[in-house]
Amino acid sequence: MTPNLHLWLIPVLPLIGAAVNGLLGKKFSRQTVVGVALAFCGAAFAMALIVAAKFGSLAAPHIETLAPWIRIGGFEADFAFYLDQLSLVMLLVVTGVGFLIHIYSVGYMWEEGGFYRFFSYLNLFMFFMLTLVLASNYLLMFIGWEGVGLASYLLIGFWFTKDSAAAAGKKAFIVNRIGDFGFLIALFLMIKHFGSLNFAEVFGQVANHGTETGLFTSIGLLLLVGACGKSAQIPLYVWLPDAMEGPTPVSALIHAATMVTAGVYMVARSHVIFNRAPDAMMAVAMVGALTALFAATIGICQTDIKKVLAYSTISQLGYMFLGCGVAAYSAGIFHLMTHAFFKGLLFLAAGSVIHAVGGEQDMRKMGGLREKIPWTFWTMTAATFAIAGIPGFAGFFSKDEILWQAYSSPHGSWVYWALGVFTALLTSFYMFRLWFMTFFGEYRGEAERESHGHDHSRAGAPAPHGHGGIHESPKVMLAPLVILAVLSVIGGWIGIHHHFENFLAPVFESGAAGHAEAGGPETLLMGISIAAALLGLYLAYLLYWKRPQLPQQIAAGLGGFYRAVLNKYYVDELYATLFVKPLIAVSTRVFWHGIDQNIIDAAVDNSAEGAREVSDSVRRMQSGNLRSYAGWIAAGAAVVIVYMIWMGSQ
Amino acid sequence: MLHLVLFSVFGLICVAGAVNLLAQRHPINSALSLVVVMGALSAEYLLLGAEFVAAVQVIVYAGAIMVLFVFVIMLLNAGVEERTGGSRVALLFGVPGMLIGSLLVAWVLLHRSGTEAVSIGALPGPPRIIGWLLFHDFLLPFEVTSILVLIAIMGAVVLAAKPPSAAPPKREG
Amino acid sequence: MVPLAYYLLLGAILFACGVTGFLIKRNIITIFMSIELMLNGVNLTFVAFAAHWHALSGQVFVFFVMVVAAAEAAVGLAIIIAVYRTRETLNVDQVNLLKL
Amino acid sequence: MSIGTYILVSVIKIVIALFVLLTAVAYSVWLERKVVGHIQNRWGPTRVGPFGLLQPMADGVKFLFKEDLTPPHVYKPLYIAAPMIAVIFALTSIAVIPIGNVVTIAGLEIPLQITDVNIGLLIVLGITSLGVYGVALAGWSSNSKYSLLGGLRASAQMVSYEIALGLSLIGVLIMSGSFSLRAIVESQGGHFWGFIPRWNIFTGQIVGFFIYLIAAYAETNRIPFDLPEAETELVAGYHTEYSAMKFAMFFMAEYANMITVACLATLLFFGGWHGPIFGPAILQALLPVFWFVAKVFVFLFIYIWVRGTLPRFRYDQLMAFGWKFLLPLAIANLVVTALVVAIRA
Repeated sequence: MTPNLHLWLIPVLPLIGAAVNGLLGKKFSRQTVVGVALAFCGAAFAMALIVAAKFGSLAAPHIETLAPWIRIGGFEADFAFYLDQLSLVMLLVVTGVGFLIHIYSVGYMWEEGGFYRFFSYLNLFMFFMLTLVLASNYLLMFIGWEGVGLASYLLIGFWFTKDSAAAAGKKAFIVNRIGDFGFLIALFLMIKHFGSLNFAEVFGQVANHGTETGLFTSIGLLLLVGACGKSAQIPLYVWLPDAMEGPTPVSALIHAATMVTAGVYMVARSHVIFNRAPDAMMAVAMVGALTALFAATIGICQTDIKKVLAYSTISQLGYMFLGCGVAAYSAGIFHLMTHAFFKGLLFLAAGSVIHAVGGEQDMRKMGGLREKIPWTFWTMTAATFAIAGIPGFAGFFSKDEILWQAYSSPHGSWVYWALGVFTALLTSFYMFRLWFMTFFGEYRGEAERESHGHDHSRAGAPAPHGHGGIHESPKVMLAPLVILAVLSVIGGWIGIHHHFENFLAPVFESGAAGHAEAGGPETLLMGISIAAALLGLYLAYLLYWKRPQLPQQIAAGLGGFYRAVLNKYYVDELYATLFVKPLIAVSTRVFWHGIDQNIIDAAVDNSAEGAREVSDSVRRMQSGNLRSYAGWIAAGAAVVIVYMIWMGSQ
Repeated sequence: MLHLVLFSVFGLICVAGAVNLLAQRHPINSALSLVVVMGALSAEYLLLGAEFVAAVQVIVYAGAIMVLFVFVIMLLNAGVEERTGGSRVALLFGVPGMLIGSLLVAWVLLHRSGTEAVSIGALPGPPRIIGWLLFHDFLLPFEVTSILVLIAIMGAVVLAAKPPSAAPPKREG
Repeated sequence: MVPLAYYLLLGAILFACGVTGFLIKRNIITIFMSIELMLNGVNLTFVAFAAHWHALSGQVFVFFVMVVAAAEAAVGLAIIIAVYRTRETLNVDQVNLLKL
Repeated sequence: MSIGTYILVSVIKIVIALFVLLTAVAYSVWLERKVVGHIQNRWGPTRVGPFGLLQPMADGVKFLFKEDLTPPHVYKPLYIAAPMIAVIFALTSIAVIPIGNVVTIAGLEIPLQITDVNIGLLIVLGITSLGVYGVALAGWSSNSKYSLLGGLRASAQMVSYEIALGLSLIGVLIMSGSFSLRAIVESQGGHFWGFIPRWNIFTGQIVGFFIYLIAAYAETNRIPFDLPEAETELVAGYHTEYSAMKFAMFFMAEYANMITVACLATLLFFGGWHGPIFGPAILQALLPVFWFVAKVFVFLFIYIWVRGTLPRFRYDQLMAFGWKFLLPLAIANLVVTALVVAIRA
């Protein structure tokens, strides 16, 4: 008899918070809203910690069924929760980082309208994300998957009066739908071939199947499509940079730390299938590697601090996919975790910077902030070092693990490794570029604004503060920064001696021991990646500290290529030309004018018209005269009697 | 023989009353004809042995429901029926339909149903057993009917009560 | 000894008279009374069948019919009073606004 | 008993009953005038015969010979039929009322009752409920506003109080378990502890009795419920336009109804003909009848007494009292009785 951990409470607690704030929050004071939101989110975190504490004594995987959901014939999908090492890690990351970001949001959003709405959405997101993570079957996972998309849509469009925010929300939703389409078809395939969506049953059947490439490859590729949508990989990454229209804590929580990693989690969860579909796996690795490189190059030229971080996120997600693609799932998850720490921190710190300079997001108008906001500076520094892969910081361990696996894994190759290292160089470069531009040199913004709002104030929704000038953020925002900074530093240490990998080993059924003694090449490769990171640091130092006029010269020298990179390779324009415009044209001509107006509307109109014409002739029956009605009834009764007698005489 | 005579006498009274109901132009005469029909029917029930039904028929139908009709006729001071242009539908379809229907039913009753006779006082319906049936086999219908009556009472009160605003009744064209 | 069919026939005649009354009478109260006549015709068949089949349920049904008739009379007469109050007529041929 | 004897005995009983009833009606009018006279500190009739005992005869003769006026604009068929309806239904109900035990005369067992049917009580109720037609039709057919108001009042009042009346009787029915009046009386035989008679009024139906009495006063249009004929408001109510023998019929109907009500009260609540029986055989045969008549007389006296004492209700008070007080009380009485009987069973 396994103990009942009441896993269902973990997702449901934030749901209650969301419901309370969403339904009643309008009447609440801000303090009450905060109390409700933090209490339920914190309770979920506490539950997660309790579960983690008891985890050692459990037989993993631990499955708890709350209630039956769909039971049709042999097909069963229940409200059931699945706890193993993988979901435990995700659970802790989601609740922990989520809780910190909730705290941060209190300070960040305090002045905003729709305060209760924000926290209601945030809690709703937590509910769906936890459902996704804890689901014991693909269908429930899909609910969470769709739900986080919904929460993401709502939060990107939080300032829905702003056109760009509303458009970004729609874009995120629609692009995600394309991915969900692939995911859904994968689910249908599973139902058709395995008759179930429960992880245990599906994986059990897959394991017995041996290598049947066709089916598994299609399922794997379709799952990859889904993951690409959710995790912003090529070709479906375009929504993520736009999603920065949302409030910064949202960017941190949803579009950096948790939701976008759902794709990675899903691929890792489905590793049984991918392991038997080498082609699909190769696709994962290639998508990951290319996305990492591609997004990193764009990141170099961005000037919006949040956009840089957004492309950096895409790039880092590419790393995770690369890790999964070479069957180094635990490395991918490891990077997922450390990334959640340092990227969450980067966004929060960026939010703090934006907060400090009064809503400005353009790095060219910052500079020299080191002295003025020291807490933000130091935490940001920790995160930058972590993402750049400076040894000792969290990012180093996880990224290095991925690079090593990319080279050494049976599925890997030196090409992946080379791309990875080059990307690491670029990452280091653009992160330090951000660092130097923001914190060093002279302040280039307008001097001492009288009042400032947040990042949306440009859209004409100013939220004036009573105090002017560049200033440090309140403590409630700094505390999460500090905690995450500590985690960004030490979070990677659990990867030393493959502790983390060994912890996850039961899930991924892979022997971690094989890598332990391969000391020689690993050290060499590690050295190269460290060198790449340091080179990036040096280049950034050279270009943005020592000789600030140099970037313009280089840009001028590169000419067209620079413009292409600055404009994100014209991908959005390409998509607009290739897909959006034809789609709109087809929809307008065929579906709207053709089918909707000429067939559907016409059918409705004509049937209405026909009904009216028939009624015109029949309505004389309804004369309003009681006795006429009685006459009709009598005549009808006579017909019935005649019929019955006739039938009886047969 | 006696049975048949009694049946015929009361049956004729019934039919005469019913026809008189149709023939009379003043509603109060029709109402009294209906009372006569009900009284005669009560006698028919007695012939069938349903003494309790007969008594209740007199008390409820003749003694209460029809009093209500008479009361309303008096209250509204209903006069002789007007001869207005009737409904052609009622005459063209209704009456022939009714005639066809009744003739067919009569034909079927006389030719198709067996010739089993019902003896006088065939099935005594003592109140005790009827009450037992009502409160055991028909308990649910009984309770539902009681709710129906309650609703009807409230509905009647609401409908017949004068509207609170003592506005004069609207005269519509 | 009277054949069952006679009782049924009597009931049918009463019912037919009721229907006819509904069709030809103009006074709304008389029309209402025609309905009562129909109900009475039906009641007679109930009692006759009860005697024929030796099942007292038939008589029980008569009580239900009576109760429903009483409820119907109460509500119906109230409606008639309400109609009379607004239309000042009892002639159904003139109460014909509900059309088209 | 052969069919011939049966018919003969029945006819004799009917003749006797009618004669007794009509005489009783006539003399209850005399009684009323006399008693009310004394209550009002007058003598009442004294001129015709000793103590005015021949006054009813004189009244009858007068009614017979007065001109029978028929006002114009009345609806004649019903105007003529209404008093007949009233008096016929009033007199008919006596048919099922037993006035004593079964007696043996000339070897024939003869019940002192015109006919004993096992739904006797229901028949009485049915016939009295039809009696309202006489009043209502009289009011309507007279084509006079006073009459019409009287008729309207009568029909509404009688329909309303009939419910309370019926419900108050059901308590008795539950106790005795029969609709037959004879069986009901027989169920009240015997005594508690040797001296308290086992009448229904002493076995828990005292509330039912008073409900019955009040509702019955309303049913018979007697003070304090004589709204249909309230002379201060409506001249004479439904019989304003009547004169001579037709008026006399209404009078007879009213007093016959009073007697019926008194008989029913006696039968249902006061043990009918039960009372101390003693003496020789002939006395033993006659005493039950005596007790019955004595009890009925007491009730008639109370009727008159109430008339001489109480004022008249207002119409809305009458309705409110009937629906809001009497009816719930009757229902409560019914429920309690049913519970007690069910628990005892």
